[in-house]
Amino acid sequence: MLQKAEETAPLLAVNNIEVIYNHVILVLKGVSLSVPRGGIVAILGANGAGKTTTLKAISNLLRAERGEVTKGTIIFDGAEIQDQSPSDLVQRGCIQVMEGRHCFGHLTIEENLMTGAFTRKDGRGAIAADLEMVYDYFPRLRERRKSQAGYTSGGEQQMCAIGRALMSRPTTILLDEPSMGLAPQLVEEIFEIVSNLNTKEGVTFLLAEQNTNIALRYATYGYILESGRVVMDGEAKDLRENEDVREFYLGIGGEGRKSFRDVKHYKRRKRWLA
Amino acid sequence: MLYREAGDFKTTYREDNQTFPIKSERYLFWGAMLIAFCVVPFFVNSYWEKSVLVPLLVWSLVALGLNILTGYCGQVSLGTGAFMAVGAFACYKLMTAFPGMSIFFVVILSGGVTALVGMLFGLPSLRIKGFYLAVATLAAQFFLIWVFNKFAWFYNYSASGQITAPERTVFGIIVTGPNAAPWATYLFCLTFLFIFAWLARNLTRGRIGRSWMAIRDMDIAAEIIGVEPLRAKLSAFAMSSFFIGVGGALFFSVYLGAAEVTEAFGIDKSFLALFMVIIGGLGSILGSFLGAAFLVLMPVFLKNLFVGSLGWPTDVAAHIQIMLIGGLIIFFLIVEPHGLAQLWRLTKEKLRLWPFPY
Amino acid sequence: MSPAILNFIETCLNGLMAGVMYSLVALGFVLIFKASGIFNFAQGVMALFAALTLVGFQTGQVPFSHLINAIFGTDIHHWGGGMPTILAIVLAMGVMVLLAFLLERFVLKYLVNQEPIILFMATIGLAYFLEGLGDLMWGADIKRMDVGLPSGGSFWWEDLTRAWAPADADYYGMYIDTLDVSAAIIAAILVTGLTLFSQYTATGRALRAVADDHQAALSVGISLRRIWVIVWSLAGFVALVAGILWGAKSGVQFSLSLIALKALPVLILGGFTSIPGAIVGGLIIGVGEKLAEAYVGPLVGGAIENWFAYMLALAFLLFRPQGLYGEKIIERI
Amino acid sequence: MNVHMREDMSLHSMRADDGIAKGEELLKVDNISLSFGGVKAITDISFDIRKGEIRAIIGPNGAGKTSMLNVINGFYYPQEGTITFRGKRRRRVRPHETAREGIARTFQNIALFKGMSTLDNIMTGRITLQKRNMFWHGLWTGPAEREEIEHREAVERIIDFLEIEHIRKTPVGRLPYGLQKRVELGRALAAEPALLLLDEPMAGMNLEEKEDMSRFILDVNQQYGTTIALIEHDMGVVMDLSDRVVVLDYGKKIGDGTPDEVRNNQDVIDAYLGVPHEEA
Amino acid sequence: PSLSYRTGPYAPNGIPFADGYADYLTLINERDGGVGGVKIDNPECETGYNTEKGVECYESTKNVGTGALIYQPLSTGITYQLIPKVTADGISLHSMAYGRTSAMNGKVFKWVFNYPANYWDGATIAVHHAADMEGGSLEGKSIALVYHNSAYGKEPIRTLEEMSKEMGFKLTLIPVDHPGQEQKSQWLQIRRERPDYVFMWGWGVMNSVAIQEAANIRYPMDHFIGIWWSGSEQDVLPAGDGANGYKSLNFTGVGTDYPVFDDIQKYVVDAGKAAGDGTNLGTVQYNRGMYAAMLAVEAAKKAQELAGHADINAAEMRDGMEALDVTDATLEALGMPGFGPTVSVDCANHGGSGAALVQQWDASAKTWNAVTEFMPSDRELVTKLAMEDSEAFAAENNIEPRACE
Ligand SMILES: Nc1ncnc2c1ncn2[C@@H]1O[C@H](COP(=O)(O)OP(=O)(O)OP(=O)(O)O)[C@@H](O)[C@H]1O
Ligand SMILES: Nc1ncnc2c1ncn2[C@@H]1O[C@H](COP(=O)(O)OP(=O)(O)OP(=O)(O)O)[C@@H](O)[C@H]1O
Ligand SMILES: [Mg+2]
Ligand SMILES: [Mg+2]
Repeated sequence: MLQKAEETAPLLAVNNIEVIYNHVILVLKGVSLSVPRGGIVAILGANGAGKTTTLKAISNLLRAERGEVTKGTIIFDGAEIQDQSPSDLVQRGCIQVMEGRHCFGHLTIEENLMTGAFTRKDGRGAIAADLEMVYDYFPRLRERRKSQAGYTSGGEQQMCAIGRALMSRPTTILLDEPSMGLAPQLVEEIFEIVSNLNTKEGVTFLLAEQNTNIALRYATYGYILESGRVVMDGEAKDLRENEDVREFYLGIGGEGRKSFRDVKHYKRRKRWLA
Repeated sequence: MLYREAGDFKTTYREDNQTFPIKSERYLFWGAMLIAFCVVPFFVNSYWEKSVLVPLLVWSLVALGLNILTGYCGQVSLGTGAFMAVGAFACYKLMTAFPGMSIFFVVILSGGVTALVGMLFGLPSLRIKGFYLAVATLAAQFFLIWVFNKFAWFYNYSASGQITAPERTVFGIIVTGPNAAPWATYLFCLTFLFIFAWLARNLTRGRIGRSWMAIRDMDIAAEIIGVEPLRAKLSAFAMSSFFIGVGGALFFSVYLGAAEVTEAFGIDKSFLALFMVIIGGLGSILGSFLGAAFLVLMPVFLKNLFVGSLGWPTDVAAHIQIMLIGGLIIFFLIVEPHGLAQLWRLTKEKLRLWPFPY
Repeated sequence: MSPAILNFIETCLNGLMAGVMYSLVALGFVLIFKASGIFNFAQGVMALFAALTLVGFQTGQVPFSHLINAIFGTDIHHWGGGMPTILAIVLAMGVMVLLAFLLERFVLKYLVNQEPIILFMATIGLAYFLEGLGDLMWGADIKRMDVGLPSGGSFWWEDLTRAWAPADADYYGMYIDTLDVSAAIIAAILVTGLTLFSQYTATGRALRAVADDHQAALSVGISLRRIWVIVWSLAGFVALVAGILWGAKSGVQFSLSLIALKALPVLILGGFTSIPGAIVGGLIIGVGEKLAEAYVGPLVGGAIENWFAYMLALAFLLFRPQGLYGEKIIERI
Repeated sequence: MNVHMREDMSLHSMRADDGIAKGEELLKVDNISLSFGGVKAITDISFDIRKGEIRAIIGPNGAGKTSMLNVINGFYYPQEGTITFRGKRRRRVRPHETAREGIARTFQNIALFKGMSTLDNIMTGRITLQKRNMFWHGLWTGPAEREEIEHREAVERIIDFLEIEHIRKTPVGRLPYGLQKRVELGRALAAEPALLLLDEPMAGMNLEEKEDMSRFILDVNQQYGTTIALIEHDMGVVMDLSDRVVVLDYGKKIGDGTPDEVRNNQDVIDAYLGVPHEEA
Repeated sequence: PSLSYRTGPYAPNGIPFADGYADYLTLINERDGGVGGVKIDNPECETGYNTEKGVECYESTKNVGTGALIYQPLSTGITYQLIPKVTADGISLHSMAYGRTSAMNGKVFKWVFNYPANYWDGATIAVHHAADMEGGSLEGKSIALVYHNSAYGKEPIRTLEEMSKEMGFKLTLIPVDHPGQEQKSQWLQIRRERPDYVFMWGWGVMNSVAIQEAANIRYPMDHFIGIWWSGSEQDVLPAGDGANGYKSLNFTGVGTDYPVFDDIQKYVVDAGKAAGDGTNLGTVQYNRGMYAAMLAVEAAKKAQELAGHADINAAEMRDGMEALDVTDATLEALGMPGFGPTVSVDCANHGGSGAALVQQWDASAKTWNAVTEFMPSDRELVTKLAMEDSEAFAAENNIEPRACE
């Protein structure tokens, strides 16, 4: 299944990385994945599987959490990037939208968006145009542009975080749970934006998502992580057809979608053991 | 494997709530206590007493107190020096006003007086937070020191403004004044520390401690959960001041023997105590001891190393020593921002995994 | 006007001037706090260090001479001749930039995303380190700071104001220290410049972002390294200015670092994050404490300035917990 | 190991008992308006929550759902309107007082106490139920210890119930998002509330975890009769679990009724659901 | 041992003193081969002017070698700390012109010496000097006391209050809080009230700021008189020319115009054995340190004489100190004629003669010049006050004063 990804030299390749927090907690136990140029790749997996950790390892934000990559390599655009600073990466076009929003609470929404353009050198005009673009995507933000981000609602903050990343005109976006806390309508919209950017501007996406259903609808390729290991990967459409995935991630058992009222009492999980 | 907890299972919640849940740790602790109470007193001389042990014990007590406030309840305070002064002056006034009272109760009462004063100065914490509060506590620091310096009643109108601890006894054993035997002052302080460490442990492991920590970690959420901020904060201020007051009383009566308020309880004491709890580990009882030990012993050690062993001129040695202490503080923070206590925990975790790296 | 009123005005005026001097120190705190959320305890020591370095260069001292002498048994202290003040200032500034650089490289880099109190502690470590280093480099003796700023009471002003009082009154005119006047001018320039910088440049915005959330700032591509070097250099520059002015007032020696304590009430009154706040806070504190000392002090035995400043600031905080101009503390759940 | 809830292991010993029969009004919100400076977060909203039901609050982002919960537990003071809880009208209370009256909640942006372990976090939930004062705690041995153990037992039941035994002693800061949400639920449950407010309890969870969470919520509701108000963006969950739904939009109420009514309400579809909710 | 402080806020004063003390002892060792053939061991211990470190220093040095003979604690705070301790340990403490003034009462303070002068002596001398300048009477004049708001600064208040009653001058008290960098209010007050004299009990940075401020308000500097701890080069240099004419008390000679300095240059500095870099010679604090060392050496000589052997112990040292009698002839013989006041100590009086001189700063030459001879203090008054205080201390601490004779 991996062959296809290897044919075109991947834009981003993660080779067998291990991540340790605090020198003692081993979280990733050899994760490899590759993201082709112009692709949308989804990382799926349960809570604590290590999705966020993987993304942070790529964008080099681990150090700030006292974590480190102890093994393996990460190659972006032909160069090893473990030793680069996150800002170098952003300059090279790879930006991360962090899980849990992380807006700058004391800055207004508009200032928050403007920080996204920090690394840009293409003049005020272009930045202003992009600002308009973000506001067009998220009209709600335009209404709240002068509010301090700390006081806005959870969903507004999430939009702000995504808009902020868009402001840097990235070529690659690492999206960590973009749908979290957003109204269903907006979730659709966000994924529309993703696919738009992807097709029109060739932006590459790597996204960690709990909403498997929608993620697999838009992604081209998917990886499933369980406790720090990749247990399965494949074309999105293949994954959608997979029995296990259907049962555990899409909730479609043999007899179609179950109501949440009817799920079994305390069923044991099935784990893929790698 | 040096350190194991495997095979040490708890069957009751009571056992699980123990201070030292792991057997080997428990033995280690009681062993250490045995040595501290029964062996050390026979060997302590006045140098060890006055330069190392008593300051260590007293500062541990103070650090413990500050840790309750700053480490457990999250209220950064820079008024420690002044609260120590309250303890010291309360102690002095009580000693001189009631010469017959046992010094033990005098010290406890001094703590009580300090607790009241601490609560008073803790009131602003209901509105003021973080570093704003830290700086605001300096108001207490400067104001109280000014009061003790200003009103001669506090130092019994002595011409010099100094207070000198008269000789007092416990069970007929002299513990204050110049004629106190090293072992006596040592044991006196150790007893206090032991009692108070136990008290601190009890307070922090139950409901009270949790309400403090909840306020520290997220005060709004804590309030919504049902923690009453007024009570939690004021009780932390009171308890912390109580400890610090007792520490101040011992500091003056047992350790220094004489003190002048501006010099003995200046703002540098406030900072020193804060260093101790941060270096040792915020929100950790063990950390209070480690921090106090680090900051009391390190200078003595460095001094003896440089001047005593290497024979450097005292001033060069002193300058380098200051630099080194600064450097070490930074170094430890880089290695483990959560203090020596956390370092110790991580070491244990590593030992547990030993010989595997993780 | 009666002398009593004139005296009152004089007290206020001098309070304002004293306040400006405090503000100069407070500014350094604000800069760093605003830019990284760090409460920089070392600001006072940085002022001392900057001043020591400046004087050292100016008078041509050999750094570390004491240590060198102790180790090699030599006897050197000056390398002969000093250097022009301007050059010395530039060099001292260079040292402060170097310091900022080293600091980022060896300390701050490892403390990204730590809690504020941890960073605070690190700056305390830094304060110790610099204190020892300053003494070791330049010696602990007291030095005279002379960069050619005028000082002493202004005759012109004294004569002018004497005429305001009735001719028969026992009045000598108002006093104002010319050094303070220069300080006020310098402070005004500094504050304007820094405010413009932080309000209207992308870097200024980035500074505030970093203060809010290190990790998020990293994630949008703000280079913490660059930001930190910039602000610590700026803070070094402010420290140098404060060091020059305070040094001219009281000589350059260890106690210079204690001026930080005078700046703290100013800081909380004005708000940790506001540059204009530092000035306004300074003025309020300055006037407040001078008036208190002059009119309340005699009633209670004097020397109340120190705690009064803190109490005044505390009183303001009870109404505005974030200081006059500080950013509101966000409370939302 | 399959944990079964034994009926006698009651989580709820008190509070549920307040003379209000199931199905009667537990909480009533009348004409609440709330604004911040120029921003109107809530405009003239009224609804009620009946004892024993699961009440969902939905609406687009920034509609004022979280603000509504904040008003209910006293964190925000509405400019207008009143709230009646268990028959008592109130306008201004401190949040810790509402907690004492039996309202517990979870938060949208997880608000766990990061420095504490899971166990301690959940124990904190019982703070309003513990009575021993500082003196006894200082002594520990005796009443305080007895009380602690008593409450510990209750908490252990909750831990069992939520299947988080293995992380009992882990500092919560290290837990993955989903588990943190679960711990937060545990903390709220520990208070044995009469009314439980859940703010997006399932955000950031995958299907399996949502199923688990749904189970927990239903169990709490069914076995102990705890009334629940929940905010959620996953329509599947909302429609399946809730008895009645309120829909907010821009601070206004645009719908209120059973899931089916709401699902077919045109206003709601326009403002929130977009396309009619698709199954799977 | 000498407890020195070469770091911290007061280092500028501490360094030259410690140098002077050490250099003189080195001189004795190098030139004379010690006292009576016994080399002096002077372990130095850095206190940073900090009480706890002082205690640590005391404890760490008191048993060095055969045991410490005498302590020079160099800080009022540490002195107070050590008074009970040395009494218990039986080691003499010499707090030269600082520390507890009432320690001059040897009946109560057997082990503590504070000759040649104390603060109260200083206060009376300053007043007398002012009176001399006014032609004998201070009636109707006003004196402002600018003091460090601490125990030390408050020392002269009692004395001055007594004297103001006696001599009819008006006394204004102006405290300055530690550290004293900002004294605008105080000097505005002085400027308005125009006291005829300003006395200063300052320390550290407070001194230089005060002198600077005084110059700024153009206060006549020769009417501004500081205690000896406010009168070193370090205090006046930062004020530059403005400090010209400022006066302070001192109890040693100034400058290097004494034969003994040749010896120090020869045996100590040129031999590379100086404690400092040799540039401090002749400064106020250096000379003071030397003087203190000289007194210690003389006391040791006396002690050897009394004990009849060279290897004296602490108790014998104390006897020597109590029998100390430094006359002009002694000073002459030591190569320091007129360097300090004569000192004669007895059982009851541990305070020496109490004499001091007034020196004045010459800013252009950057030197201090003595403007008076050593002036005696108002011993009667001082003794009276000291008795009151020491008796209170004795009562509080259950000390039975010695009989003496
Ligand atoms: N700072 C940290 N220190 C220690 N352990 C951590 C830290 N951050 C994460 N972990 C651990 O790493 C593991 C993986 O966490 P991660 O956040 O990457 O999971 P995730 O797949 O993103 O989960 P979720 O879906 O809940 O976001 C978890 O078990 C977590 O406990
Ligand atoms: N303390 C406050 N200060 C200013 N504005 C606020 C405050 N609290 C809420 N708001 C504003 O009120 C509106 C409603 O916010 P609320 O958090 O209730 O939305 P929500 O319905 O929970 O949205 P989401 O689904 O995105 O969480 C938002 O626009 C928000 O910006
Ligand atoms: Mg994640
Ligand atoms: Mg919300």
